Amino acid sequence: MKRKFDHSAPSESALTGPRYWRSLDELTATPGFQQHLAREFPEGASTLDGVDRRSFMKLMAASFALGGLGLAGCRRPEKNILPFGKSVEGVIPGLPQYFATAMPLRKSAIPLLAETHQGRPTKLEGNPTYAPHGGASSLLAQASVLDLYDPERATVNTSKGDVLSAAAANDLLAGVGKTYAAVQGAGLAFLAEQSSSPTRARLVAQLRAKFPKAVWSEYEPVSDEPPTTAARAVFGAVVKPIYRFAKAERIVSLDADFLSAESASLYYAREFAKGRRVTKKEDPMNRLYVAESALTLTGSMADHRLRLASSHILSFAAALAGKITGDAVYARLAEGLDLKPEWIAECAADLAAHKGSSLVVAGAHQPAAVHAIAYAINASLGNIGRTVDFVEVAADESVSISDLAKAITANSVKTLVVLGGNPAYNAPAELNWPALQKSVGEVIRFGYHSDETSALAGTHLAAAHYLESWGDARTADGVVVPVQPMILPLFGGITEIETLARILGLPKTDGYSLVFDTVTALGGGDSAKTFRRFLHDGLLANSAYPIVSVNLSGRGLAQVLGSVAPAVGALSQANLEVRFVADHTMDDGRFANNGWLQECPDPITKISWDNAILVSPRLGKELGIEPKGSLIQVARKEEADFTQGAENAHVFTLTVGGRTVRGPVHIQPGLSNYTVVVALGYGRTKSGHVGTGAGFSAYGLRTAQAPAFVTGATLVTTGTRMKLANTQEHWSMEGRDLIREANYSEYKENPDYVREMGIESHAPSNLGKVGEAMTPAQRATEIPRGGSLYETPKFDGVHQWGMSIDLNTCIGCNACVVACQAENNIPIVGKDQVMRGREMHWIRLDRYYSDGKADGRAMADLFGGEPSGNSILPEDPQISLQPIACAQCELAPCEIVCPVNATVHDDEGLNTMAYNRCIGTRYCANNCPYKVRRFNFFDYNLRPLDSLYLGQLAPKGMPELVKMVKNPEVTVRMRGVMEKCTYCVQRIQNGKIQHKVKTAQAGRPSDVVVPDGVIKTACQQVCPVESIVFGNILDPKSEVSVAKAREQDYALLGYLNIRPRTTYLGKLRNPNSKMPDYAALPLSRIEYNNKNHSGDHSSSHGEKPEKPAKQSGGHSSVLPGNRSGGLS
Amino acid sequence: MSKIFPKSANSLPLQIIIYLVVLIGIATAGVTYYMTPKYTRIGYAPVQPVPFSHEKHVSELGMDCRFCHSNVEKSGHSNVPTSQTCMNCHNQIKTSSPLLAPVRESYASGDSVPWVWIHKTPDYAYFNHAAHVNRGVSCVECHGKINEMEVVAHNQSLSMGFCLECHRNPETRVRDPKDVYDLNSQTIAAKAGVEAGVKFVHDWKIKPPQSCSGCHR
Amino acid sequence: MPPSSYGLIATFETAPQIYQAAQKVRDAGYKNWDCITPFPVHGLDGAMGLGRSQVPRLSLVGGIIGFITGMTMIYWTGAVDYELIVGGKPYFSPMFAFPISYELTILFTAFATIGGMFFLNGLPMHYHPVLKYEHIKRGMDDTFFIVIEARDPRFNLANTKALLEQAGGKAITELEA
Amino acid sequence: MGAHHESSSTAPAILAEVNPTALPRAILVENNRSYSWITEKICGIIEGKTPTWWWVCFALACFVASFTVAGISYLVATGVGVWGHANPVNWAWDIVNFVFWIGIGHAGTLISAILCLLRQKWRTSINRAAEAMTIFAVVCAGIFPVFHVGRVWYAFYLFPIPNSNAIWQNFRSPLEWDVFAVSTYGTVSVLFWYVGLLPDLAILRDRFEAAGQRARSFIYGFFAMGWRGSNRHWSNYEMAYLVLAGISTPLVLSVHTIVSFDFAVSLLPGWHTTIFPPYFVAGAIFSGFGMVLTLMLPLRAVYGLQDLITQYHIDCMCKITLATGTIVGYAYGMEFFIAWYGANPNEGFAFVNRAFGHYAWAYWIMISCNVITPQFFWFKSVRHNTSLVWILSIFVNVGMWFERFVIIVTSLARDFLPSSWGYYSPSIVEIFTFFGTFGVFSVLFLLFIRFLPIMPMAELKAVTPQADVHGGEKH
Repeated sequence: MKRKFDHSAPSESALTGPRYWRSLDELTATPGFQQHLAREFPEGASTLDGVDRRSFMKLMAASFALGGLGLAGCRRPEKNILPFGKSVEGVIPGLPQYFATAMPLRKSAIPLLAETHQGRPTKLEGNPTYAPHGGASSLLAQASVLDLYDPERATVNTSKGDVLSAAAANDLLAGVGKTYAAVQGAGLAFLAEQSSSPTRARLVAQLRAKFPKAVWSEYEPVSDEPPTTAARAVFGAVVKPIYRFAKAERIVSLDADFLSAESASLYYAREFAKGRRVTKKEDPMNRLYVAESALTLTGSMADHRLRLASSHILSFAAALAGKITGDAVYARLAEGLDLKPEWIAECAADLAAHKGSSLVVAGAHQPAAVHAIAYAINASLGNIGRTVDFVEVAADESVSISDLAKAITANSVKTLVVLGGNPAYNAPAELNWPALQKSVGEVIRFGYHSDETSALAGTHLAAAHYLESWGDARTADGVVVPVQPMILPLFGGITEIETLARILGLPKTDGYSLVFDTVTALGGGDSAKTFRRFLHDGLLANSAYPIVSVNLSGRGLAQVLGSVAPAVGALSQANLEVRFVADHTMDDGRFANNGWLQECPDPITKISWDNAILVSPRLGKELGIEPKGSLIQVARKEEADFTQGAENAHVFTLTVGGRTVRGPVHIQPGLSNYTVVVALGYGRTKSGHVGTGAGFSAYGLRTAQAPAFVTGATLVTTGTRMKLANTQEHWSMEGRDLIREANYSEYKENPDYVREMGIESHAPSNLGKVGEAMTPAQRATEIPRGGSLYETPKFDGVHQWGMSIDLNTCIGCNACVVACQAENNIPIVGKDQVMRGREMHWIRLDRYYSDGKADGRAMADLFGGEPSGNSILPEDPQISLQPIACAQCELAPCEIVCPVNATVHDDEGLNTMAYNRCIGTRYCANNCPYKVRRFNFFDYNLRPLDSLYLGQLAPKGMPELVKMVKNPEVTVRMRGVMEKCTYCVQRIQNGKIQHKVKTAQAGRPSDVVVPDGVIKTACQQVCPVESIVFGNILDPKSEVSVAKAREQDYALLGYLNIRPRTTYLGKLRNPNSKMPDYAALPLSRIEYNNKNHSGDHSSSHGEKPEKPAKQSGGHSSVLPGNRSGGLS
Repeated sequence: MSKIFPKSANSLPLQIIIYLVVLIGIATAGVTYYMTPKYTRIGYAPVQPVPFSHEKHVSELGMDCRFCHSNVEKSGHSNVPTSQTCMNCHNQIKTSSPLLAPVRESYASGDSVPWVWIHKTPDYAYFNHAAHVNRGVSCVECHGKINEMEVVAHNQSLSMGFCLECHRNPETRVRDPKDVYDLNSQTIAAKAGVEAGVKFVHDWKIKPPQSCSGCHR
Repeated sequence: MPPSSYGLIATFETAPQIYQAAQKVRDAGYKNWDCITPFPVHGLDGAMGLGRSQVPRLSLVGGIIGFITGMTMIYWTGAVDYELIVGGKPYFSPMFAFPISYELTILFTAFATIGGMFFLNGLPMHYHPVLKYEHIKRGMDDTFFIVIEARDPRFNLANTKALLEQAGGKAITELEA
Repeated sequence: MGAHHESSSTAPAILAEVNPTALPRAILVENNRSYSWITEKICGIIEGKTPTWWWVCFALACFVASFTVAGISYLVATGVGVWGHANPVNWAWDIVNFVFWIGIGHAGTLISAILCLLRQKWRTSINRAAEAMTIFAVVCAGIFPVFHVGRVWYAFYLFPIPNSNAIWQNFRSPLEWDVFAVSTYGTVSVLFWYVGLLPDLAILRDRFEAAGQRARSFIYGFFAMGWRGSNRHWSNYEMAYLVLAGISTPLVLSVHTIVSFDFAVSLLPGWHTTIFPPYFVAGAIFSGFGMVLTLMLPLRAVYGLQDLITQYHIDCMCKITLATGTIVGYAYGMEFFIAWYGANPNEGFAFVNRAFGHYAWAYWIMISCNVITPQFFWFKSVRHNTSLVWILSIFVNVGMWFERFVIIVTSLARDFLPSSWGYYSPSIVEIFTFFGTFGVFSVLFLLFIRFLPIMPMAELKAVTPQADVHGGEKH
């Protein structure tokens, strides 16, 4: 299936592109297209579908008519097949092509393979040639393809409101170049985003040469890489660290969210998982200490988590360093740090015991001093060269936006060229950028959207999407990767490098030749060959940043430490710390108009379409917004008031340094008590229908001095409420056996602890004696009867599909959610519908907190006595994450109840779903214990989301542009049908067919079994930590069979005897028994025991930590083979 | 008394029943005729922009299906040839035939020739040509004797029932792989008896899907 | 007596009267005769010498057909025509086929019963000589009649009339066919 | 002939041999009324000129019914989303109302069928109206399952019609069982009702003819099928009626059993319960009699039918309500016991949550209406206070609606995975739609009492003393 194409001859498709896309340019001019922008959709403007319409997309509404007949009334609706006039090289209608490209973001890029259907990129995958990512990709990369087809992207160049032709735009740029060449660029200023593109670097260098007096400044609202200043100070070299988590057995994170917020997170997460994964009890397992103020994904994986204000991290780091190095230089900074000394002592001891195999990581947003200390600790632990390498990077010679601002105020800027970014929205508050920008005579803005900044700019140049562009970039570790166009610019946009080249007045200004020159220069050798290879592999060999050996200069360190003061001011309700974080989905706001990302819930808060002011439960109580429980708390109290299922948040104003923003408050367990966390990237005012007005902008509080956190803030209620679209109403597992956890120590003694949990552990096996004796493969085909009344028909397929999800490595990054959305044409439904609980995601991540307090004594609340734990909100919970999609149950409860056979099993164990047969009784969804079935309550694909309730009166049809992102291999579902995950059945079918075709043509027709790993589900393919494994369980050597054979394998709700094909691998925690916050059992496990066994029993857990397994109900008498729910 | 109901009234109920029966019969027939592919599709032979004769090209000139439908073996879609494909020959022969004007224009301008789409399955049904032609299912099974058609006509209902019938007993339908594109060839069963067909199905591990996932996604 | 005569009709005021009258007519050995009553007079069947109704037999047949229909339909669709694995349940099982077969049993029984009743009663028959009798209206209301048809072998205008009078019948009239 | 005296004269002769326990003879038609009085009284309603109040009520009912029409039209045009449904509560008012109305219907069949078999003569005065109620209730019930589906235009997929897709229904699905059960129930109820109407239609035919209203005479006459009160017909007729009564009884039990299977067959905690069939049937009878009282008492007052619907009737109905209500109460308790005894934490939670969770209010409304209300019927004084009985009957209806709500919604809202827990509240659309069904019901019922005999005259006459062929001297 996966084939990497050499890009067809650049001269042809790079410069002219496939002929038939011209039609799109014409389309943009048609009134029809203008209507799109006015959210009116003309009926199937067929100018677009170059190839036959069916391969274009499968819009199910087209089958609206009765039982497979054409439109009612007319017997034979006439449709046309439109083949190309001229054959297009390499394009086979019906077969996707794969091209290597990359998604640049700030100082790094993610190498990708783009899947294109007749020239339409529809899905992006990680490029497996780039080993560090191993074919994985990220949430943002998955969603970025949607931006390409954003109907509200900038489609024309404008100058003072009127349209500017491409030619005119070029003249304009050339003109700028000519004018300023004369004066050496005096009065010319550039404000650009950070970039890793070698070509841009080259052009900027030329720019400096040609316009020595011009100002080149770069600005990024959020930093995802450690400041080089720290390294320069302590090592005297311009280097940045690359961490080798796989080699680290003990990891300390100093407010660092290295699993999701750093430029190399994809690589880090993957490496971290390697050290985390435990497949047999001999395997080692890394231990993660985290000290952080917000609750990040990294924090949720922590074995020991210290809730500490970001401003106190410096002192903490100093204290830790002091303990480890015994150096007195840190003492001054560590003063007044208020926490259990054992915490630091034991943590330090643990690190010291792992010299060379430990690692201390500081968050990119922390000041240089913290990084310096971290480097020092790593140095003294002998980690440098082992668990952390330092690579040489180019020095950053750009000036800061603040300096640019000074220049502007000094009136020394006549022409300002804003390349990308969105300063009017996200520049530091004290600069008052909009006014500044207006004060500049000529502002040329080059941007993808016509946004806040464009509104204030005289000229706007429409940028091309990276999938339309020729370009290059570097990965976090410096490997040069190509950015290839998959499609001719839909709206004739140009790229950043082209813009610069035109200002420079270079002879060749087209992206292709610019990149060609750069790369061939870098790569050397026969330029044509080098470049072909570069495009084919999707990377340039041996182009990574060189690893340099560094040695710590004590003097430099002392200087850095001396330059900072201990900042351990006591925080309180009156003196809050505000922590600004890049939003998990919006990043710094650049993805605000991306519906997939807006609807994708935050992995921790589970809020979509909004950001919120996150406060700790304690602060919440002090602010008087503790949600009221019910008289008798039969389940844990929710962390927010839910009125009719939607979170009803209190709106507060957050004030710091005289600046104020207004936003809803959400109580977030696990925060440092007096740190409030606000996510950036929301509150866009000019973004488009999706992004505008979602959430509030926190940039209003942010200054250049304190971009990441600031103290001295206060929260004041406005007395008003607002509804938030929170996709998970209840946060507690209620002591149920959903996520089965154990400590590493327990696991080593008792690897199959998962079988001693759950109702099935009390009962005789569902499989019966016979079934227990069978091999997994036999179980999958025979379907042992067990105690059932019925004999199940055999599953006689040559494959039996199954999936295994390792809860121990899942970091909850949500990449699978959006990957699934992109692959399966899953619609977004909008905030209003999400609030009603109608989100359509086929795979979701359940996030649970546990504090060991859930108990069955609900009545205690009523009849006095000590109140039950149910009425308490946890301040310092453990987090458990669980991805849930349709588990393809062998004895599927949903199938039994469907009256029309719309969902039945196939012989390969798939729980299929025939949309065209479904009449929408929703009975299946009721009977699904996992609640993974999704119902199309409205025509989400056909009607604008803001007029769903208008019924037939609402405008009908999807913008052609949005249709283009749909996967032609998957039906687009209409109103009134149920949908759900089918293990990407389209990939399975195409995989099988491709294999059969191959073998038949190779004369081995009887070889019909697809080799393991050829077929990957979308969620599996994207997963950075490889926790999702899918394959054929008939093959005992397949990855999935191996995973399922592990002791920690269990079926969720296995006692129901529904025999899910997706099973989970139990979660492990690796706490240090010497630490003050050590718990002998995972807290969720304690809750499980409290709920399921007598009180005295549960209390005994604390006392006998050494053999906790036996405590969980003494079910030593379970059948040896008793797999929960049987299938493994 | 009882003027309302004359003697004749006694036969009234019987008549009503007869009328009803007839009415229902007509309704059923109507639905079957107007709503089932068996009648809506079969025999559909629209006028094409270019009167292309498969009869001439295949039977007389002996061209292979794959000459024009070049991707049928590789792709799920059997591609309709581009104008370029036509011109490969027709820039030598019949270069000035008025009938071919649309093709020449298309080749010149690059715009498509609007061929009328005949063999149409619903959008939610995913038929894959490669999977069939590579595994012993001949074109003729679904398209009929195209090679003898002056004007292409819809030959089979292509309804789900039609697909299932073959998927349920492939042994009677499979052909020797080298006969697949020979529309006059016989099925293995017809040549050497059903046992041979059964053997072929067994050797090739042919197991046509009968559950939803086979065709619906 | 004009050939067009259908028979004689006699009026009775109360239930007991017709009860006894019926017994007399029965004993006189008439076959083609009938009682017209506003409601089912209890015991009159016996008095008329009617046997047990045949309706239940038809009902039984209907019921059996219904049950078989249900079972065979479910068996054929699920286990013969199109075998689909649904929730791991067998292609056919009398267990899950039972509810529907049961309902069909009842449905078909009802059809057979009512159909049978109409059939045995020779209904619908909107036109009938008896209905032309000007006082028949009261027969639906509060009066009782005995009709003896002319085609009865024992029918003899004089004797029959006498019999009816003697049985207590009033307003004995001749009905034209 | 002793047995004959004891046995009901509506019951055919053959039952005479089976000598049932003698019941205390109550006077079923007071003041020794004559046959023609009965005829006049009942036909009078139809022949008389339409009273103004009828027009008022009819207009009102039509207005209310329009809410359902509007609600349904909007639903079909827009999508199920206009209702309050969402994951995890995919069924709510739609199915609640369906079960509610079906349950109401059951009393009708029960009165006419079971009481007929048990020879409860007191049924005669109310069975016609009760059967009508059944049919109209089934109509209202049918609206919901049909229109709650996402693509109602494909609802014909539910019926085994040969099709070019060669695919059939899933006969394992309780919903498919419902399709057959409910349609059978509707059909049989209509037939049963119609058979009962035959003789009365004949009466009307003749009376209208006599009154010279040929048109109406023709219509009634057409449906009377030429009935002429022949005793040979009566004998088949009664046998058929008896058979129908005989099959209607298991039918009514099976229908609600199958309705309860919709839940019992699933695996949801709170649904997955073997006690459902008997408990649902009892509940149905309970609610049904509640509705009969709610309808008959006003009717009785308006038309002055005190002589036909006697205190004895009301007494009997109250007692049945009491009995079934207590059974239902027992079922509630037993559910909790089994949940505890089964030691399945999820089951246990489901029930504790019902009583004390987010929907506790609904649960306690249910308990007070269904368990406490009927207990008043222990007291004769209450049973004899018509207006009080009427009020209590309303409470019963409310309570039974809430029972279905509690079972369906609370179980769905809090099931296996806390992550998917939610809270359902209805949208205005479904509230209106449900409200409207009362209008639909009233429209039909008003038409019925206007144009059809609300009581079976023949049967009434048969239970009068003078109907006894031996002069009724036994009384």
